[in-house]
Amino acid sequence: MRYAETGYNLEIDLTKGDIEKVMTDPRDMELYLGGQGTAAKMLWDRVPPEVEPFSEENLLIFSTGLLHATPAPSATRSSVDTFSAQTGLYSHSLFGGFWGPELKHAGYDKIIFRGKSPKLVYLWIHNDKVEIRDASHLAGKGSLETAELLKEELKNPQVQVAAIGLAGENRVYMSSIEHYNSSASRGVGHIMGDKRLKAIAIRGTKDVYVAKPAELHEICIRQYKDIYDKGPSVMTHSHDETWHTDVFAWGHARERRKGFWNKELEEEWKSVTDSVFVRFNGCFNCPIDCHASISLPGQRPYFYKCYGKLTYAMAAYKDVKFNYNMLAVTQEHGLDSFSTPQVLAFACELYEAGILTDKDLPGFPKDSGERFFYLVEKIVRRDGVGDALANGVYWAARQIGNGAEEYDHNTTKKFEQVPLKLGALNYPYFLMYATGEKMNITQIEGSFPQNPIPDKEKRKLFIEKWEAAPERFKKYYMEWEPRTQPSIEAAVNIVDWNETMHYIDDSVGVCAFVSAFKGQFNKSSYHINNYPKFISFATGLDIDQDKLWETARRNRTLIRAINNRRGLRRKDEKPPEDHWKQRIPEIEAKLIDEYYRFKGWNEDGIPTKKELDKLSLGYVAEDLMARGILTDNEGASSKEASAEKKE
Amino acid sequence: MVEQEIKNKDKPIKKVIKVDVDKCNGCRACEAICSAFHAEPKYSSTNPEKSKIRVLFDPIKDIYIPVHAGEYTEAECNGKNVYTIGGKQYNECAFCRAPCPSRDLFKDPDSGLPLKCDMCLDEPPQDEPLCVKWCLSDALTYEEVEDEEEKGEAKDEMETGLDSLINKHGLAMVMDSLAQMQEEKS
Amino acid sequence: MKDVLEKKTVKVIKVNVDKCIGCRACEVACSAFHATPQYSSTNPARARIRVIMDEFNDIYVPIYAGEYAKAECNGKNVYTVDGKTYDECTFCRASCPSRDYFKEPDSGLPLKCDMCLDEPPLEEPLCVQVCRSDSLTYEEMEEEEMEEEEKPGQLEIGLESLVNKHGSKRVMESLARMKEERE
Amino acid sequence: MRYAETGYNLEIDLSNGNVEKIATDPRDTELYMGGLGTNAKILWDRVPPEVEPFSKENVLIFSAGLLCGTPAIGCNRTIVSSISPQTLLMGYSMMGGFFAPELKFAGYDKIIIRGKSKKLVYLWIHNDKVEIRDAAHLAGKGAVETDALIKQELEQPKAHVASIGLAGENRVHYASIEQGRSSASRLGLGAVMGDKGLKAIVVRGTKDITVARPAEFINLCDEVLAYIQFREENPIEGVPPILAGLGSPQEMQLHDEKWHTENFTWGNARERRKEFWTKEVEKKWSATMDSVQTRLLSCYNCPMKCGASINVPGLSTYMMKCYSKLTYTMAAFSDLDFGFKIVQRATEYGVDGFTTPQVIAFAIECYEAGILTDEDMPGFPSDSEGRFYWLLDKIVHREGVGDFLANGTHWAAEKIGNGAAEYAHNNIKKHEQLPLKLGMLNPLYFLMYCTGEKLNITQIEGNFPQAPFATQEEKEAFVKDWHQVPDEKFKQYVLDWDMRGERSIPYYPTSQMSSEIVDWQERMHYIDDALGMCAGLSSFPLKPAYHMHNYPKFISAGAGIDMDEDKLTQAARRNRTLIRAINIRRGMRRKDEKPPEDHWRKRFPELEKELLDTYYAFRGWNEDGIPTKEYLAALELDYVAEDLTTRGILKENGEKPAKRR
Repeated sequence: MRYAETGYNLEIDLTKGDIEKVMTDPRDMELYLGGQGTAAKMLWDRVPPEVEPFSEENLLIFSTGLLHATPAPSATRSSVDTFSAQTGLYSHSLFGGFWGPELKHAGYDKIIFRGKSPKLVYLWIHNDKVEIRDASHLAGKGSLETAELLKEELKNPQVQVAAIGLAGENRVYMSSIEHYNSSASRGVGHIMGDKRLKAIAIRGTKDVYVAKPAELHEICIRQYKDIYDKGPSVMTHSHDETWHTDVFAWGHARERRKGFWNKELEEEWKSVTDSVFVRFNGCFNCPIDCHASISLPGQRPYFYKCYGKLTYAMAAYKDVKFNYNMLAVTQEHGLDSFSTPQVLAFACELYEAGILTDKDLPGFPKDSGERFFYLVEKIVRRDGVGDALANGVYWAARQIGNGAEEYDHNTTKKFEQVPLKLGALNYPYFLMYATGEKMNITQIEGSFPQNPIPDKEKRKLFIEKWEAAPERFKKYYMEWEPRTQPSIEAAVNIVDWNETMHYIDDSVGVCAFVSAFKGQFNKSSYHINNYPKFISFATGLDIDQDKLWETARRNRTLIRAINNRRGLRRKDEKPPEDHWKQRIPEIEAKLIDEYYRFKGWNEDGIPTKKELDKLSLGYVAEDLMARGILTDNEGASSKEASAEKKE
Repeated sequence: MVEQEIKNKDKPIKKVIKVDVDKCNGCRACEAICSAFHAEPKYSSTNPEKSKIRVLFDPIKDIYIPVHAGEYTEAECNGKNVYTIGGKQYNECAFCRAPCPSRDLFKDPDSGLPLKCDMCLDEPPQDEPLCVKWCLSDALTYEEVEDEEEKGEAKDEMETGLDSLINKHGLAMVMDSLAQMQEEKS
Repeated sequence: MKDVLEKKTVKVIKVNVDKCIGCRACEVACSAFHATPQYSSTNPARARIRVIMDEFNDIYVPIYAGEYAKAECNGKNVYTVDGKTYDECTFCRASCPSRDYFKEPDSGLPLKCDMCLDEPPLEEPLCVQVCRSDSLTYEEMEEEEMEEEEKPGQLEIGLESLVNKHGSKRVMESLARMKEERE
Repeated sequence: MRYAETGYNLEIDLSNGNVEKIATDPRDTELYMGGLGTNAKILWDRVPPEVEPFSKENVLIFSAGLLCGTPAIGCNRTIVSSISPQTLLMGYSMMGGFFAPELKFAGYDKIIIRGKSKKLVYLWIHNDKVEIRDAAHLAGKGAVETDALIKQELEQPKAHVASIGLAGENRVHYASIEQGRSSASRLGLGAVMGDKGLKAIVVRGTKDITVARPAEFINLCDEVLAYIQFREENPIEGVPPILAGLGSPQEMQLHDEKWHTENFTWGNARERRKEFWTKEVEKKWSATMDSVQTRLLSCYNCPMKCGASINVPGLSTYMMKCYSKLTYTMAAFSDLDFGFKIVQRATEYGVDGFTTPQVIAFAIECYEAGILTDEDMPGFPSDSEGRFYWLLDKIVHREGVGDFLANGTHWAAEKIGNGAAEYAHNNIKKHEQLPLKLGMLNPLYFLMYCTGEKLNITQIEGNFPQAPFATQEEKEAFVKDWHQVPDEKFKQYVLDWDMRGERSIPYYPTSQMSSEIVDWQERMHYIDDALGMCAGLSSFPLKPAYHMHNYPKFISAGAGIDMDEDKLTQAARRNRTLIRAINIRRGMRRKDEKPPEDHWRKRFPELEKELLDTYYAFRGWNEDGIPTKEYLAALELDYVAEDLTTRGILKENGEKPAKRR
């Protein structure tokens, strides 16, 4: 009897049209839990570094989290894992909604795609009945439109659909996989498009079992209340945008506009929001409503994610109304609302600089807003210069050339970062930007506060209520004075904790917004102290805090190894040059050294054999050594290996 | 590629009465004509209480809902239906079409037998139910929907009636008193 | 005509569709509560409350299972309220042949909401407990009990009217048939 | 077996709490049909002229029409009849809604109320179960409020309630009887109900109403249904929108009020504002309309949507009748928003929407003329709207000057004296008329105003055009599909009727033609009122769904009486004459038959005399307006002739009227 997980994966070969239901090894759950963890294992085992992202051998894996479809609230995040054509590295994105739990009730933990379909298809899963069905009639259709059409075509309003839009079909690097009010936005949609897979539609009516029913129920009921009381994402609910408009940079991650926000604006933007707002909605079995249905006059309604509210507006120096209009278009096309606005702003900068001309952009409008709409249509069709821009800032800059590289100033490992430009170097953030495997800071940061509370008494109160934090972090926090940096040792621990929570969330499928991301506000309902209960009651695993922490470390290290195998080295681990005004090279170097040491990696950022064995990743060590990436005297890194690595 | 694999249940084109409560003007012509059509002999008498469609209305709350009778249910369900939609609270089991013990709707005032809408397909069948025909404000419209379902035995009025009697009084009693009635007659 | 027996206070689940955020926690909790052993499994398809959802038309209607109906009624329920059209028998609580709601996925047996009064009885149905947006509330309301128990003559009157309308022959026949069915 | 009607009346004596169910005489149905007709017979038989309106002996009758409760579309009127405290003549007023059909389904054609209850009561009719119940807890409650409270207390959401508000309880002479979306407003029948200590009547019925020849009857209904649809899709051309269709749904649907605001007078029936309706006003009023109107409403079994439920923020919801939309607005020289607000209060109080605004406007004029002073009206506000609310409250409470005003302009002027009579300038037979002031005398309207027993023009006029068409084409277009005319000659009248020249008003239509036209228009109303049909589908519109040709069929197939057009005409004239006789017996004479002096600027005394003479002659009345013995005999009203003769009102030879006061 398997608890929490179904014990089956669905293996789909799109080239041959093969469909297999494969039983999984229970031991993997103990080692990697599920979700991202077990997906990483699979990518390691089955996708050697030679495999190009756009090739039949690349895998696209949709994983439910370990706690999906158990009564544990807010376990909704499915994880999509593959190799990205943009970074050439491991790529990982998450989406909530209803899709993951539905997959589990259909009887599967994962869907693993390999190969490429000769023509556009979609996958229809109804419990044991699985079909690959023609999708030529859906070509070019919007992502939400597709969902609606499929529900009708399949005569089943309860079907849950994840689909790509035109952007995905055309392998745009910023393309997303959209599902209802959530999307896997960061660097996976283009692979789904490359496999000619338009959508996955699921209906499941099977039971999912848990090991310790009564105990689990008891803590879940309390958890519902706790999550509700700690409240939803303020980004959807609050009308005060001071923080975003002041702190984040406008345009192409260029300018900060302190004091931009005022009461009049708040009134004005609020009335705009009220005019298009339909209702708040939430994800499966989650009591908070971080999302909203938006309905623009004369257009199909769409559902926005907490974060997408201002990214286009700020990139285009426009207002919230523009943002709503932009989202209506980009969500149907299936575009990431973090990187897309930056690519658009980047293109506008190139035009201003004369690097892109009217020849490249015939009939390019004057107004920045109209320019965005213009560019989006070019990009999703890979039309003209849109073809270059569709590959993201890093590659576009190089394809366009003649000085465009200068304007690629906000990417890390070829990937667009959130538009932040700050003053003093921040130790933990430096490490997170430099070393994060997830590329996206919001998926790395979160448990430890970004700033200390100035008043010591208040800080004391804060840590007294801080049930999420292991003791040492309370100490670090108490010692941390405003306008100072935590000690290097503290910084390393902080990063480790932040990461650890995300790696747990992503393997059990819990939303970071009730866990890893909320710790800094003292509002995480799931944390290292109660997670073991939820996991062991649900799965029957005998797991405690230390074992859980170690599991997270295992997953994190495995993913690091996957990237090392694809050439990632220390030299790649740097935040955007201008992220902080003042940089301190020697401290930065020290931070990296300490962090690697703490992680059990060598100075080039490659896990040592010792560490790998300790984490029962011996097979990884063997492979890395066989490939000469690790040497027997595992201290030093393999010069050849890093030399090999060329752009 | 694999279309033929779609589960293919019989798909009768079914006609349904669509109800637009926003358009209802509360005139109850539907009740009048329904009771007349189902009278014996046809149209010989009118009595909204015998109508198989009823307008639930509460003018002060601006609630006007034409509901056509559905299948008889033996037991009352747990609790009444109370919905709040668009700020208005709908009581009285609004929207529920079942004649059931917990409401006096859709029961023949004389015999107490449950009433059920037959879409006026009773002889002579009408091209559209009369309540729809008489509803000039278009609160009721008769439209086709493609219907996918395994057929359930659609029961005729008499069986529903007998059924309800049996459930209320028990099979034995029904058989006895029927026998008795026969004797009295002969 | 209604005959009031006496007032009884019933507890009902009130549904506010304006407040529903569509999270379906009610389905999860319900299916877990009614699993055997209790809470040992979840499966919305087994839940006795379902959120009928059509996000594109902003339809979010939690509806809990009522009495089983043997036959499908004539035509589905389609209501338009405040400009929104509620389809697929949205407000019907019956488990019936013409829809797949409120049936055990494997046995196909009808499901009916028991307000969680099943052992051990809860003071408030679980769906209401987990519904933090107050779309579901559990409230007392007074309801006059219909007189359902034997009223003198009611049976005869009922039969009489059937016989008059359909002739005693038909009534006898189908009565006989129903007898068999029941045995 | 009785068809269409139930054959039973409910007799209630409120003095001794006696309740009887009385079988009626089928013969009366053949003679008077029902509704107003049989009401008149009962009043003639039981209420001698000596009886004061506010006395035990006065009878208050709620009657369903003959065809109410059958599938006949739009047949839902309750005809309320009694002796009016305002005119001291027979008062009959009607209401639509659901009351009459429900009463039929409960098993009764009429409720006849006599006597007075010592304390406030209400009547609860549930099929055979009839109770007189205490209403002490409802004293002073609003009419709509009362409706809701009673349904709640009886747990009868499907019951229908006719109730009075404070105005009725305080016997205000123009108090109405309210019933959801409609009311019996005219001539103070609410006051009579209040005088009898009856707060409300509640009905719930679940019995059958049977028709004689079902198949035939339903076909007639289908024809009417089809015609209504046709009319809606093809409005009559060349006439104002309000006259182009059926019923008066335009009132609530259309936002264009040009016709009312510019043709009717403002204030106390004084001023016409020709240029009033501008784009700005239309915009403002439309906005008001949309903001308060939640839904258009119909009465039982009628598609016409003449009412609407109105929800003014902060006030409780009420249902408005077509006509009361503008009366307060215009009397107060205010705007629509004010109208909607004050009507909410007026409806709860239960007062007539035609008379009340005029009484208030009258009082304001008297105040401005110094006839009423601050002593009479301490704390009288300065703004017109404030004054309306102030006076409305005073009137229904009968406080101070309100006590006079509560009796209507005629009696109030008499009480107030010192020239106030000048300002009560818009009455006929002591009853406030519509606020219309026109130029050239119109012979048709002259006759209707003078001789109509209903005292309310909208219940007399109808099927014949109000004015000639401009061109021959328009005339021909109009008469082309005019199948409703009882006689082809009426088409010729329209064709020959010109805007100016010798075939124009006042001399055309000739007095003979005018008499015929008025007879036709009245006839339709008397039939409607007997059958319970809403005038909106029959006697009021130019091209109605019901008319002289299909009515006989409806009655035959419905009630099983074999009826033809002649017999129907006879029956209508019988009822009309019987009511005239009742009023004659109460002292009404030719001298009373005159329109307001200032109704037309141009008057023609000889012509007017000729018109009256001709009309009386046409009717078979003597020159003092009293039906002759012969004529009464011809209408099988010999018993009336006898009584009038014994009272010396008719001489043996029947001709010369008795000249005595």
